Amino acid sequence: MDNYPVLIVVAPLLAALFAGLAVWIEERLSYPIALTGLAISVFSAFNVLMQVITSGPIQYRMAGWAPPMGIEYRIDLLNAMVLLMVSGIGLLNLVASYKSVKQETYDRAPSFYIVYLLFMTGLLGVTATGDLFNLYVLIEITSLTSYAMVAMGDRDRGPLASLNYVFIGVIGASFYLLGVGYLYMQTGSLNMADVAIILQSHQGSSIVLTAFILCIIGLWIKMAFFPMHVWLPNAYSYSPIAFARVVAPLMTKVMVYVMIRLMITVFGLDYIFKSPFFADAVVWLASVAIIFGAVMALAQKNLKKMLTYIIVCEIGYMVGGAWMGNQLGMTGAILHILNDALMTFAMFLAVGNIVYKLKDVELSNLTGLFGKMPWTMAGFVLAAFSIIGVPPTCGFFSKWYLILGAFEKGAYHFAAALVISSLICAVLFFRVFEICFFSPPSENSGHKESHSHVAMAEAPISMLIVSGFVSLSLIVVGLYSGTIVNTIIIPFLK
Amino acid sequence: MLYGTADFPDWGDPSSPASTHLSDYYIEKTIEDTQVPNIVTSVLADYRGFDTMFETAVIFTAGLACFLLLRDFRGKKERFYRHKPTGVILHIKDGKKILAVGKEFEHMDKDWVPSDLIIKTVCRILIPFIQIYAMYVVAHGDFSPGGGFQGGVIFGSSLILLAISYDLKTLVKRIKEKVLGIFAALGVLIYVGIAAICMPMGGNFLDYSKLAPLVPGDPHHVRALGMLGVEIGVGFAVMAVMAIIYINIVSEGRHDEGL
Amino acid sequence: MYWPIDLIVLTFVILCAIAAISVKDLLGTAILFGAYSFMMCLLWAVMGAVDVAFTEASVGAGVSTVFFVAAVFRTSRRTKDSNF
Amino acid sequence: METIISIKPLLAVLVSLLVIPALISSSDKPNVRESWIFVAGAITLLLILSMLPAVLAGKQIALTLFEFAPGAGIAFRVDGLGMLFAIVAASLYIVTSIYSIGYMRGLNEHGQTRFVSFFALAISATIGAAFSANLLTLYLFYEILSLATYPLVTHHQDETSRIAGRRYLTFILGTSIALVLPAMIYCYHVTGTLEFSTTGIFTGQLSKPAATVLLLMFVFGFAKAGIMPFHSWLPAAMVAPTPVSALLHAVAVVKVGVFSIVRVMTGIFGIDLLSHFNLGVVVMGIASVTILVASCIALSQDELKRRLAYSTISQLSYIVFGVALLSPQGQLGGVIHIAMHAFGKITLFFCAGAIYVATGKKYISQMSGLGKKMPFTFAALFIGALGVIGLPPTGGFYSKWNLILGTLEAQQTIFMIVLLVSSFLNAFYFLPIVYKGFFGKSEEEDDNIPVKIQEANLCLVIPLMITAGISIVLFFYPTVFVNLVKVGLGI
Amino acid sequence: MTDLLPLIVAKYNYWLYVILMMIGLYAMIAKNNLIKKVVGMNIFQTAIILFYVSIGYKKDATIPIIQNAHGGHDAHAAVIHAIDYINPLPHVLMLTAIVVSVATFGVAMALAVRIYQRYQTLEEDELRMRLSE
Repeated sequence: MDNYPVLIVVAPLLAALFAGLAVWIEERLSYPIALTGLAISVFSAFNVLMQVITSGPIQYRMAGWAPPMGIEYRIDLLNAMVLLMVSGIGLLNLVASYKSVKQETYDRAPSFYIVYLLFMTGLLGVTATGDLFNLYVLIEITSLTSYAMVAMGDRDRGPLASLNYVFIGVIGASFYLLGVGYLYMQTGSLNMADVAIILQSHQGSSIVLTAFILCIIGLWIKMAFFPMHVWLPNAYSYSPIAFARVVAPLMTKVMVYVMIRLMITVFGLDYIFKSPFFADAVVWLASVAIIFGAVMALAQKNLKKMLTYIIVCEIGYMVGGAWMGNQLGMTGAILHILNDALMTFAMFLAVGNIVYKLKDVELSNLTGLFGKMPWTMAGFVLAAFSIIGVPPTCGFFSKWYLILGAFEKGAYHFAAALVISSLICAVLFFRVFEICFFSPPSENSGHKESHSHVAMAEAPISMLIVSGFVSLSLIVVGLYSGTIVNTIIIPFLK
Repeated sequence: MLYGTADFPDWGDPSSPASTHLSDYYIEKTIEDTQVPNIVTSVLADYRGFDTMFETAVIFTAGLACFLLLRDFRGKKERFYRHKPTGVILHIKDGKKILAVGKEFEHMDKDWVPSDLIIKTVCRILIPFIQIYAMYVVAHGDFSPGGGFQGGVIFGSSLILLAISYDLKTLVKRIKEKVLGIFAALGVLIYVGIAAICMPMGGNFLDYSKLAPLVPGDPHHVRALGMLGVEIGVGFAVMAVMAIIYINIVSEGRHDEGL
Repeated sequence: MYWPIDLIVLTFVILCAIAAISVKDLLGTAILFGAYSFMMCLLWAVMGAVDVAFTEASVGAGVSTVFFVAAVFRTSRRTKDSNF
Repeated sequence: METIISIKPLLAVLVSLLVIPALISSSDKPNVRESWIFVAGAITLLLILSMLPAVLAGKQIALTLFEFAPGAGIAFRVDGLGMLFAIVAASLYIVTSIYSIGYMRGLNEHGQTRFVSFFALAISATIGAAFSANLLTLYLFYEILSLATYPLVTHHQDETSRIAGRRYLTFILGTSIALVLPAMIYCYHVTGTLEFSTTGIFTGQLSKPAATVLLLMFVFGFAKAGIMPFHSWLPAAMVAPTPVSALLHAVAVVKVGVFSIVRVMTGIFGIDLLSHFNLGVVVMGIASVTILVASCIALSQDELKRRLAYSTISQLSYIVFGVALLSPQGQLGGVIHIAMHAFGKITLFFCAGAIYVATGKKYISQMSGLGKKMPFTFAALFIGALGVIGLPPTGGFYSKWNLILGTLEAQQTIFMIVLLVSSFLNAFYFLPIVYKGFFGKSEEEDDNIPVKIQEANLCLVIPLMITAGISIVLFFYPTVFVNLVKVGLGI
Repeated sequence: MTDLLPLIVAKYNYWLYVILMMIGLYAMIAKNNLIKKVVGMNIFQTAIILFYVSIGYKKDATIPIIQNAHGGHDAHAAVIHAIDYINPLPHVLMLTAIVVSVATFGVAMALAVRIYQRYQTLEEDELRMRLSE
């Protein structure tokens, strides 16, 4: 069937609408509908990826209009990979979320699924589209859904965090829109490929430069790149865990994808790296972002907050890698999109399990958790290792490419920042492990016997299975990262 | 930003790149391709129909978001009733007691202003006209300014006007929350559905021209009809969502009293 | 179109914008905001963007203002903002 | 050199890993669990031994699993050095398992399943490190080993072990991320490969300062080798149960560190490059300082395990020292010390554990007269001490002898003096323990009552007898190991 | 000045959109009241819409609705010159943008109501004090 590209995006949308209708008939229907929608999406994404690998990029014309007139989906290797990743994570999270949604959102579970599906639609659409304005609309869908979700989370802090997120999100999206406006003014087109061709003859124009800066700044705000990151920690840590699990790994990563897409497909790397000054400055900023994120994470007392700062730090990795201006750095950045999404997802799955049982993830409450929830903690440990960059988890391999890229460019400060952040992450996570590994001090005053009395209290099996699956996939993806690089990233960059 | 303006083409310059590349095609080919004279509508619903579909989804999301954020099923504990013949106001603090509302008693808001007969009457007359106008805007979007979105907003406003001129309960009683919800989802579904039906018909997503076997009449008009269909969908969705947002904001999600 | 009309409307737009964010009474803001939207809609009509103008008229000057008033009704009218 | 593609190296690594689920599932049945360990240990050892003839014949056994970039991936290659190390680790694993049953049950420790599981993981990582074909694989197993031993070190889960664990990880993980990782990636950046080769991977891309910095990053980065100033995790880690100290901190963990340094010096830099830049002396200097300082500190320690720990630090540097001599004799002496020291030191640790289990005594000053109660243990202690000091009739003598010959060969007389002085120091801190044990008087001892023999249980005594025995055997028959080293280093 | 004046005259719409945007941005950053901020946000968005609409404008052109085309096919006969009609594409885009902005506005208002329910204030400094309590 030729319609797979659009099915990836439309299936969740349709599912959302059907779920919206079904709610009024039978509330319980919404969950299976959501599952079906995302499953179709994953299936299509998988088919598209296979098709792209075997026979090159796919173009899909909406309404059958030729590209610059109508909207076009142009799916190449990068898209296809990110699509599969996004839809896969969305589906897995949905599987894992059944219980926690029930627990966290009480009577609103069906609405949660609808918003969730719309969010997935937005992310998938952002990834698939080949049209600059369509991208904006889809970014807005993701944003609106995440505003709603964030506000649904923590009853006290959620709405305020959400409103701040609205402000910043609107500024980011508007900057992007403005940049697109500038581009449109210069080229008269909105199709990425078409714009790219026309831009070839406008290299020196100040409009293009402004457009570029505006788009990139808009996206940086959306991806929470330092110093535009202020909204992220609050927004993510106050949202319901079932949503945090999917927004944390995907939202920022998809925005990084968009940035890379704009850099490579629309503006062209030659244009961007013509003057090395700007790129150098960005790499420096990325280094600062990495260190800042890591240090701020170190200062947190709440596990969720801590992780959100790690996301800020990871964004620095990807932005820095993408702006390295060489193939190795870009490879690292793209690989890290995949890896970071997976490891953040694994991490939040584990945290989700903990939240499900403990309600509260202040670090001081986590004592003795290895005894209580050994399987969850196993997943947590694997994810943490991946974030630290311990081989053979996937985090190591993207870091490898990033550092190689930094060496090639001579950006030793970036390499140093990566190493230092790894060290800080190691400190960070081992502090958590330590707290979880050792029993609370009060029990400890007894004798050794007290250790063995920690009762197991694991999360529901559905959550555990997903968590275990994703955590193991960290290793598998790590081991096969050579294959991923050789079949997807290198051919894409060539 | 100001730096960028220096290189701008002059304002209103017909030969600026923005006005020559794509738009020429749209302007010159619209009639031929779609039989719709309002170029904006044709671009909106056909060439770039995919955008508009998501735009509708955005609206749907907004409605859903307001519902999620504010909807409060608990209801208020205090209630106010007014005894019509005497004008005596009853303040019931126990949430469980419910007076039969009918000839003798009527619901009353806490900050109650005696309803004004003039306003009520004017609105009662006006609302149907507004609604008819809204439908006209939706239907005539192909030929004149307007379309599903504007029509939907106008229809939604007429509902809001009803709520303001009478009181919120009147609106909620006439159009159940459930109906609004179904309308919102159904509206988007009409759009996506029409678009999706094109796929099994052998076309790409949104390719209305493939719908020809399904629609009676002149096959040349099929694109125009497709657009009309999706505009109606948009109208439904927008109308319902506007009402949902208003009701939820004004009553803090309790659907009992408002402006 | 005449550029003077354009210019006058533009001036009004900016005045309304500044006024909307600087008055102390939020209901006043609501009204000024409606006026701003309406001016904007005029401006677009002048520029020939009839569809956009129509939309802005129904949305910005209509529904948005109603939402605004509804929200103010449920919160408070007061602001502590000084003029600038 | 002929290369055989075989899955055996992978299997040897995986066996211990795969047995972990079995261990966990049989956590309620200690006997079943323990038998699983022996099965795994035996299979591992058999697999390794089955590769021995081929390796001795000068062949290499290789297997590439994943290659994520040219020259960097997960690949195994068994050569002489790796074989030597793997045999030592695998054989001692079995012995230690017997010992740990006795020890853990004797003390009724908690969390035994966790303990044995991570133990198996650690062994798997050790063997993986031994069989690594490139620096990346080595680094991978090095890290796994660091992480797997953390729960072992902090096994008691009390405040002391928390602090010890923190220090352990800070040093080991910190240095490996901060120093080894960048150095390794830089090597790859320069050469495009990380494959070990006997001639080194650099072909003139490095200047002397760069080479020096890189080498130092590696030498200090592999902090498991305990080169000062990154040594202090080792004494701290002695809070762990004794089997852990014995196998891991006398054999597996620390030897992986040293082994990594040896690999980097011989396989990445290559002897030629090192001697060309005259870098051997730099490393030797660092190693000598560690040897002497650690020996002196050991003298002042009263807790037996801590004394052993400092002794280990000093002995590890012998190995680095030997390889840094860059002369065949010195390298032979250094590398063979991996094996010789392992058997000697593990015996000593076993003894320390046995004494603790039997009498609850940790401090040397409390041990006078204990030799009469525990004659077997103290006899083994004596043999182990001889081995570490390097006196006949133990294998230790063989390595020391070769080291001294090496210094002569390389005409580094000063460093020969270092070796001799340190041997004296070794003797000073070990022999008094034995002497006091046999001839000293304990406070509660009464001359009139004949001393009853109060050995620890059999599970503890047998292993230490075995290792002591092997120590002696190695003096007479070191041929296998010597050949392995010769094959491995191509000398 | 002689160069600048025509420049300003030719492009004043673009300059004004920048001014409006700055007003919006200023309100979003500096205002203390959350509802004011929302207003600022809306001004910010409309400024961008103004920008787009300005791009589409053509001098001496008419609204993008094709005249005398009610018959359908016979419109083929009439030749349509692109120069006679204002560029429709920005209008389309801005319709979508307006919809997005009203959606965001609605959600923001709902959030404001929620915040007020919880904290009884919409002033940022008071909220901050409440949070730090």
